[in-house]
Formats: sequence, C-alpha cells, structure tokens
Amino acid sequence: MKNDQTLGEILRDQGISRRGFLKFCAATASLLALPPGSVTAIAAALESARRPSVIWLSFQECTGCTESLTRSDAASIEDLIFNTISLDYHHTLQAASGTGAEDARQSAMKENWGKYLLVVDGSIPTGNPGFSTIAGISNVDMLMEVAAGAAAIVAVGSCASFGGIPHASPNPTGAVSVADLISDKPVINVPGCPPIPVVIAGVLTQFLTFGIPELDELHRPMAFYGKSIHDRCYRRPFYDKGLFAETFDDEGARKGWCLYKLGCKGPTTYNACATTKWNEGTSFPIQSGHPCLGCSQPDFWDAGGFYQALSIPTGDISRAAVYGAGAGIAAGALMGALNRGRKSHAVRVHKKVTIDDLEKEHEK
Amino acid sequence: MTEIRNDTEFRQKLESLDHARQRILAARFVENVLPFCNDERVSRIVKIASDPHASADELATALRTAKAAIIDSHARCGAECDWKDQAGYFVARAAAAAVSPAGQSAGGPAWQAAMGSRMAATCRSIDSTEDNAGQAKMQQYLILSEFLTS
Amino acid sequence: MSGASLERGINALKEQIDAPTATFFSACVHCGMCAEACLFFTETGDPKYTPIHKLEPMRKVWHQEYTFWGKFARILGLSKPLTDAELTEWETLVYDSCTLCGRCSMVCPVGNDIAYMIRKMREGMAASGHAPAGMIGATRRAVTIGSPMGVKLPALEAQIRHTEEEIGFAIPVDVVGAEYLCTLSSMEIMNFPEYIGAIARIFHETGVSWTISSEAFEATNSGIQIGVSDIAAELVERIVRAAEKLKVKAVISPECGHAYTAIRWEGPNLIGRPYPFKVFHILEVLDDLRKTGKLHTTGKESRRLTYHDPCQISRRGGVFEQPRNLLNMVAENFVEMPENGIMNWCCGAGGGVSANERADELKMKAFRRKKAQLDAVAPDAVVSACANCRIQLEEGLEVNNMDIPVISLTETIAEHLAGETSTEARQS
Amino acid sequence: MTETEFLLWARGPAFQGATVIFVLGVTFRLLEILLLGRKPNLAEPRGSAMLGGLRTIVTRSFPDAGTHKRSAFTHYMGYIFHIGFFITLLLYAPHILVIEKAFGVSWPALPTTVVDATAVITMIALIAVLLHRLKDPVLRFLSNFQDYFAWFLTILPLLTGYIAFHRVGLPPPALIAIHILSVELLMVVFPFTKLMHAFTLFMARWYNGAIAGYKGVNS
Repeated sequence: MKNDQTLGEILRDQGISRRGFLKFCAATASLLALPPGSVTAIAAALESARRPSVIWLSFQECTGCTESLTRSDAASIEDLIFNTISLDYHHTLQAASGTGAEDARQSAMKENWGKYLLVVDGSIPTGNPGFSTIAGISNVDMLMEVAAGAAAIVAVGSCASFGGIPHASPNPTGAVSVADLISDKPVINVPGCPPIPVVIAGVLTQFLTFGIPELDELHRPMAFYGKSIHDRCYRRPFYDKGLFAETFDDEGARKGWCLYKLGCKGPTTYNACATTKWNEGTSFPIQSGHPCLGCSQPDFWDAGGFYQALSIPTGDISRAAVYGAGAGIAAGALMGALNRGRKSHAVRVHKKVTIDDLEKEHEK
Repeated sequence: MTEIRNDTEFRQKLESLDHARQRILAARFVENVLPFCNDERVSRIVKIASDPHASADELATALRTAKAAIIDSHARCGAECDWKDQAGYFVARAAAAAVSPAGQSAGGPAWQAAMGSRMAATCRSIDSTEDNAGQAKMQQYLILSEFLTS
Repeated sequence: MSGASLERGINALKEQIDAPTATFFSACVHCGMCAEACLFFTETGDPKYTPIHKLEPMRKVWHQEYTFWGKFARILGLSKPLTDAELTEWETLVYDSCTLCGRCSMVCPVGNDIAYMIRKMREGMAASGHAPAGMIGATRRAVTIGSPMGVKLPALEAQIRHTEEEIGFAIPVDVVGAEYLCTLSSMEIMNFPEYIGAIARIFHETGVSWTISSEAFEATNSGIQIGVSDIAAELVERIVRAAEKLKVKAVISPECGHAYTAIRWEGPNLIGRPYPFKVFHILEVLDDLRKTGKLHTTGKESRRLTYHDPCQISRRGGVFEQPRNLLNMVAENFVEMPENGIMNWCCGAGGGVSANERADELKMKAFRRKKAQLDAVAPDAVVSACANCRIQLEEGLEVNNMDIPVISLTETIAEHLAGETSTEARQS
Repeated sequence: MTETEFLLWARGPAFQGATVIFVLGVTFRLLEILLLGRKPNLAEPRGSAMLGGLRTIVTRSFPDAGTHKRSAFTHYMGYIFHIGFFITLLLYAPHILVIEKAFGVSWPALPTTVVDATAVITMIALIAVLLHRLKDPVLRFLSNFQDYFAWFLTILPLLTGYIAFHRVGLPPPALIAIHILSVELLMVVFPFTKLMHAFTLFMARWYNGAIAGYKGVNS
C-alpha cells in the first residue's frame, strides 16, 4: 500500500474506468441529496484526496459494525474505497497482531499526527479498566491516546455513539459512548445496531469530500439521520388510515398493515432504513414484518420493550387504580363520617326559629 | 211602587233593562256607597256613568281610569289588610262595572255594580259593628223600585 | 339569647346542605346559562342576578364545612369565613331578585336545581336576620292572626255571607265528613272573593261534598317563602289538624302558587309524617271532574285567550296539563304563549317578592319578560290560576298601559257552567 | 436524564402515581359529597323519581329551542370541544393502546389524520370559549382563577399532543413525555376543580330529574 498515491491513481490501478468512478460519485451525490452539479466536485475531491490514514479502534463491541462494514458476501465500490484508504489499524481485519500491530498503529499516528481519522466502534468501559483492554492498554487510555492526534472521530454503531447494549441497565461495566469522553475533537455518531453499510461509506465519503457534515443534536449526519423511519415508511398510509396489524400473523400483518400496535418505534427513530434499506435495498425490518426497534436512538434497549408502543404506560395502571380507589374510599368514608357528624351536630343545636327570631337582637 | 222581594227578582228586573238605563242605575248604586271610597277619580267616573248622554269614548276613558283606580286600591300581597281601604277597592270595581261596555261580564253592568257596592258595604262592616251589607241591599231595592216607577 | 344571629344562620345552612347541594356546587362550571333563564337578569342585564351567584354564601359554607380542601384552605386562612356584611349584601339577591320560579334549574346544563338551593339558603338568611321587612311582617301576621294579610275569621264569614246571597245557596263551613277541605289564600278572600262563589257553584253543580274550615282557612305559607321551616311546619300543621278533625279525604289548595308547593310537596316533610289525606290543586279537582264527566260547560269564550302558568303550579308543582284541558272546554280561541307550560316565564312577583316593598321597582322591570311574551301573542285576556300572579299581571299591564283583563281559570269555568245553578238558569 | 429515560419516567412511575391520585381524589370527592345524604320525601309522589332522574341525565343535553337561542354560542362551542376532546382521547390509535394496556379493553380507531384535524378544531373551540369567558359580562363576573386554570389544564394535553404528533421542536421521546406529563397534571388536579363535573354532572342531573319527576315534571 503506497501512501503517496491519490485515490484517483489507485482506482485506475485497480481497473476502475473514469466512467465507473463518476457513476459512483453521482450515486453518492444523489444519496447525500446533493445537487447534480456537485458530482464533478465529489469526483475532483475524491480523486485528489490523499489516502487518509484511518485508525479503527474496537472496544466493547460485538463486531457487528465491522461485519456490516465489510459485508464479506459481495465486493463493491465501498469495499474498494476501504482498500484504498489507508486503514492502518483494525485489529479484526489486519493481518498483524501483537506488538507488530501496535507498532503499526504508533507509526501511523506519528506520520499522520493531527490528520488521521479515528474510527471507533464499541463502548468504552469506565467502571474498571480491566473489563476491556487491547494489548494490555485499557480502552479509555487507548482512546485518549489515539484521539489526541485525530483530525476527527467517527463513532460507528450505537455502542460507540450512545453506549449501546453494554450501556443498557444495569450497565455493569460503566460503559460510555465516545462523545461522553471526547469533547475537544469533532465526533460524528453513526448509530445503528449495526448501522447500514452504505451509511458508513456515505458518512466517510462525505467527510473526505466536505469535512464534518451537518449534524443533528445527537451528532448524527443529517443526510442519513435527518428523517424518521415513520416519515419515510411505505406503510405510513395504513397508519394514517388507522389500519394496524394486531398480532404477528393476523390478517393485518399479512396485508402489510402498519406495525404500530406491535411496538414499532418508527415514529421516534431517525435513520435511513426506510429509504436506503439493507442488503442493497432488498428490505428493512418493517418491510419484513417486524416492528422497528429504534436501534439508532439512545437507550433503545431500555425503552420499555420492543413489542410495546413507545407511549403506553409501563407500570400496572389497573393496580394503581385499585390502590387509588381503596385509599379514596377509606379517606372518603372518613370525611363522610366527619361531615355527617358535623351536620347532625348542627341539627342537634338547632334552636326553633319563631317569629321573634327573624330580626337581629339590636334591630328588634 | 213595584215590590222587590229577593235577589232573583232584583237581578231579573235589572237584566231586563237596556244597557243605557242599566248604566244609570249602576251609577246610582255606586253613588250610594261612594263615601266608602276616598279616590276622587271614582266620583268623576260615577258622574259620567250617570250622564245618559255620555259619549262612547268618554265612557272608555272613564273605564280606563276606573281600572287604574282598581289597581291602585287593591290590597298588596302580604301587607296588613285594611278593610276600609278594601271597601274603596270594591267601590272602584263597581264603578268600573258601571262604565264597562255591554256583554263584558255575566249579569250586566247594573247587577255587577250592585254586587260590587254590596261587597264594599260588607268590607266596611267587617271591622265595624253595624251591618252595612244588609242596609245596602235594601237601599238597592229602593233605588231600583224608585227608578222603575219614575 | 333569642333573636337572629350570624351563628344561627350559618348553623341553619349547615343543616340544610345535603348531598344534592354538595353535588350541585361540585358540578357548576360557571357557564352563565342560568343567567339567560332568569328574568331578573334578562330584563336588567346586571350580571349580579346570575342565579348561581345568588348562592355564593351557602357555597362558601359548604366548601369550608363539608370539603377537605375547603376546610384546609380555611385553616390556612386562604378563604375567609362568612360575614354578616356578606349576608346583608346578598339579601337583595336571594329575596328581591328571586321568585323561586325554578327556570334556572330547568336550563342548567349540568343539572343544578338552583331553586332547590335558594329555598335552602333562605333558611340561613332568615335565621341570621336577613329576611326582608315586608316578609317578616307577613310571616308574623300569618302566625299570630292566621293570615299573612291579617284576614280574620269574621272577615271571611262576611265574604261567605255575601257570596251566599249572590249564588243563592249555603257554603259549607266546618262540615265533618266532607270529601274535600277547601283552603283559600288571603289574596283571594280580599281581592278576588268571586273565587269562593266560583268553587261553590262548581261543587254545587257537580255534587261534590266540600267544606271550609273556620280554624284553618288560610292556604298560603309565608314560612317557605321567607325560609323558616319551623314556622312553615306550624302553618301546615294547622291545616293538617283541621283536615284530620273534619275527617276529609283530601285538601284542596286554591288558586295560589306557593300554597300548593307548601301543602302538597313540602308539607309532609315539614311536619315529618305523610298525610292521612290527599292534596290537590283546585285545577286538579276540576280536571278530574271533567274527566269523570261530572263537569259540563256551555258556550265558548270567543275572546283570544292565553294562559299564564304560575311557576309553583306548573314547573315546580306538576299541574300543567289540567289548565289546558279545562281551557279547551271553554275557549275556542286559546293560544299558547311562546315558552309555556313547564318552561314558562315567571310573572316576577312570586316567592315573596310581592310582599317585599324593597323589590317593587325590580319586580316591575322583571315583568317586561312577561310583557314580551304577551306582545308576541296579543291576547284579548290572560287566564291564570294564582291570585298573586293576577295582581302582578294587572299591575304590570297597567304600568305598561296594556288593556288586557286578567281572569281566573276557575271563575271562567264557573261562568260557563251548564247546570241549573249557572247565571242564565237562575232566572227560573 | 436522556429523553428516553425522561419518557420512561413519564409513562412509568409518573403515570402510575397520577392514576393513584386521580382515582383517590375522585373517589374521595364523590364520597365526601354523597355521604352528606338526603332526606326521604314523604309527600305522595305523582311520578317516578328514578325514571325522572335517568331521563334528565339524557334530555338535559338537548336544551329546548328558547334556551338554545339564548346561549347558542355556549352550546355549539361546548359541544364541539367536548365531543372533539373525547374523539381525540378515545378514538386515536395510540390512546386506545394506552387504554388497552391499562384496562385490557380495545376498540377500532379513527384514521389518525381525522383525529389530528379534530384536535385542531377542539383547540379552536376551546380558545373561542376562553375569549367568550373573557368578553361576556356574566362570564367575566362569574369566572375565578379556577375557571381559567381548568381551561388551561384542558387545552394543554391537546396542544402538547398535537406538537408530539407532528414532532416539532424537541426529539419525539421528549415531546411525548411532555404530553404525558400534561395529562398527568390534568389527572392530579382534576378532582379538586370544576373538572369534577365530568362525574358530578350525572349525579346533579339525576337529582334534578328526580326532584322534578317525583312531581310529574320532565325537567
């Protein structure tokens, strides 16, 4: 891997025609909802982009994000991009291991100090450093060390973005997200469990060409996380008409009606599943008949059950009502008794009103 | 001097008279009990009633004043009753009957005026000892018989 | 310590407040619709005459005495206890501007029976010395003399003698074992004695056995108007004793509004026991005679007649079909006022307002509501069945110089009696 | 406290607490009222009090022509916002899910866009009612703090619900949480304000109808 070649030169070495490359840039431009005119800008930027050095740190993660990233099942342009960027450290993908791997990381950092891109997946345990280490170095220390020289950090997956499953209560390892620890460097969250492959590639492309993309309040690129699943869901008309599947295999489910009643978190989940879909646009959870879990939202594991709507009570309301009624009856009976006592007292002390009692003492 | 023995006969003779003469007779009956009423409007009404040539609208205005006199003199609900004032109220009603047009009430103006006057006399006698009611009836018989013979 | 006092007033209110009262105060949503049903508001436009507002003092006693929140607020000093000054201010609202007509109770969307509560609030007002002078005088006379206007037995006997002469047969007095005991209201005895002749002739014609009691001829009950149940019970007790002594089967309430409410509906609850006899309004008796075919009338009034429903008889009493049945017997041109029957508009003088001089001006203003109804119908005469309504209608029409005679339904029926004792037949 | 935790708290313990206070408060107030009791009527009845009462509960919702003409505005606006409020509450799919989760009963829902429109109409009617309460001399004279506070308590859930539905401003979980909190505020204060008329109305109408029915009058 020669570091000084530009992306354009490398692609041509791989036999990618100029047209093929421009087609990829057009696809990405449309994906990012950029105007057609920007295709040439993307092409120029990509072509001349120095091969960025990328250090990929994996902490408390299930490698799902990496799996989604590499999608070993089919080679694709995204694949080639990753071949062309200088992925200097990825302890799952790289051949080296042990001190060799660490030396490669140290040298990459030294050479590209301040310019390399740090990609993190997995959450960082702060409970006890021993929970998760690489080469004897705790994730926290390694993150701090590598982040110091990074130009920007991309947190891939819900674990790195919001803490993910390790962070789910009771969060035994004290797992936190990247943004919880790093505040001096720009952090781009690419949540999802896992995120959509094309979204990861899209974010990196957008970063390479335009730098830090526009982010929402959860630091997620607006290009992919600006709209909720609900807004783009093909079943939305059923929701509007009030046609819902009541159970997983009932008539409504088979007719593809809205899965809101089965706990779909589409309305409160912001991601690109409904548009870009998964596995090259084959399908996405709702299309396959399963409610969206809201995996790109913080704490979606603890959001009160995947198969319950987000806005329904979690506690036992009828029991609460029974307790309320019981207490109410007891207190009410007491107050009622007090009232009756007070009233019968008034009746007892009643002095018969005669015609001499119709005027006040002095007026008589 | 035809003798009138009882009210049935008294009423028959009154109802047999034509409206104008009944009115004059009614005026006489009311005049008889006029002292019981201190509302001078009533005495004016009696004068108009007793005038055989009184015009229709004179009678109509008299009737309206009579009605006003009735309203002003009737006993107020819940107020302490004063039978002397109440006598005045019935004199006013008798006067109103005298000047009311034909067919207004059963028995005709003369009979109504007679009854009203007798009621006025009854009211006067309530708080006092003498029996005005009986005298009023006899006087009415006398007035009628004098009227019939004249 | 005799005499009225704030403490006795508040105690009276505490006695009167019951589940319906508490429900009503908890249901009122301040929607203002009761104002639109009250002629004292519609004819003056003054918001203070809004019916529910007239109950504010009692609402405060309820809130402070019978609710947790109210008691708590009072302990914290957030709500001040009722003062005598407040009751003084409310006198003109609870008495002068309310005839207990109950129209507000018919329109309240949440169903508050506001008249039911005004009747109760007056118990507190009277016991604390806030009843109007005129009504106190009338009540005193009712208890001491037997009639709110001071009509004594000799006066009634004189009226009876006069009527006997007029109708030509005797009027039964103190007849033991008669079927009906007839009571009379002072207003009738004084202003409309023809009523006595009318019922005498009707009962004579239809062969009804009846009597008047010399011990309890007075039907009215100023106790329920002023709001003193103790006195009201005493007045009712007199009639009950007389009825029991004369062993009558039923007592007839005359052409008077509140007398019917007092003897028919409140009486048994006032004296604490059901009657051993029935109670009817005179119109109920007449209609019954009509239904059983005993009552025959001839000739029809050609004049355009309309009927004014006295509130205590129709809306608060339930006697509203009978007058129509009777009127249709004797009137060919009977036309209903807009909003009649149980939704009629009050004449403005009931519930003791006519006995309260302070309310005279307001009473005449309130009459304009009835004037509007009469303008809409333009009758030749107004028929009604309450002496107090008749006086108010006569005065109101006079003040508005409308020349419409006001006649009694019972007297009109009597005039049209078909039998031998009617005026035409008497010649024989 | 992230939005999700905020929402979890709002729809969890907070909603349970509000339910307890609501049911406790209403039961307490109803007993506080009913246990005052009522004297039996010794007069001879002409009609049936029970039937009269039940009858008035229904008929009092349909005023006669004269009464209607005199308070047409109050009638129309009152009907619109009450019916609108209940449609929004009872015929909107997510609400039905809440009821189903709480009490196990469920029924079909209206299309969500229809409910959304109804909520808007309801809010407009409520605002109209407020303006009327401020302008009309009788209403301005009668109204106290509680009237305006009850109005606020009623429109708040509609407003926050509308915002949550359209996901404007804050992230949706926060909006839903705020909406649920506004409902809880309504539930907690409900028993101690005139909102109790939702329950006492039926008792009051029954008493009214019974008192009149006993005397043979359909009130």
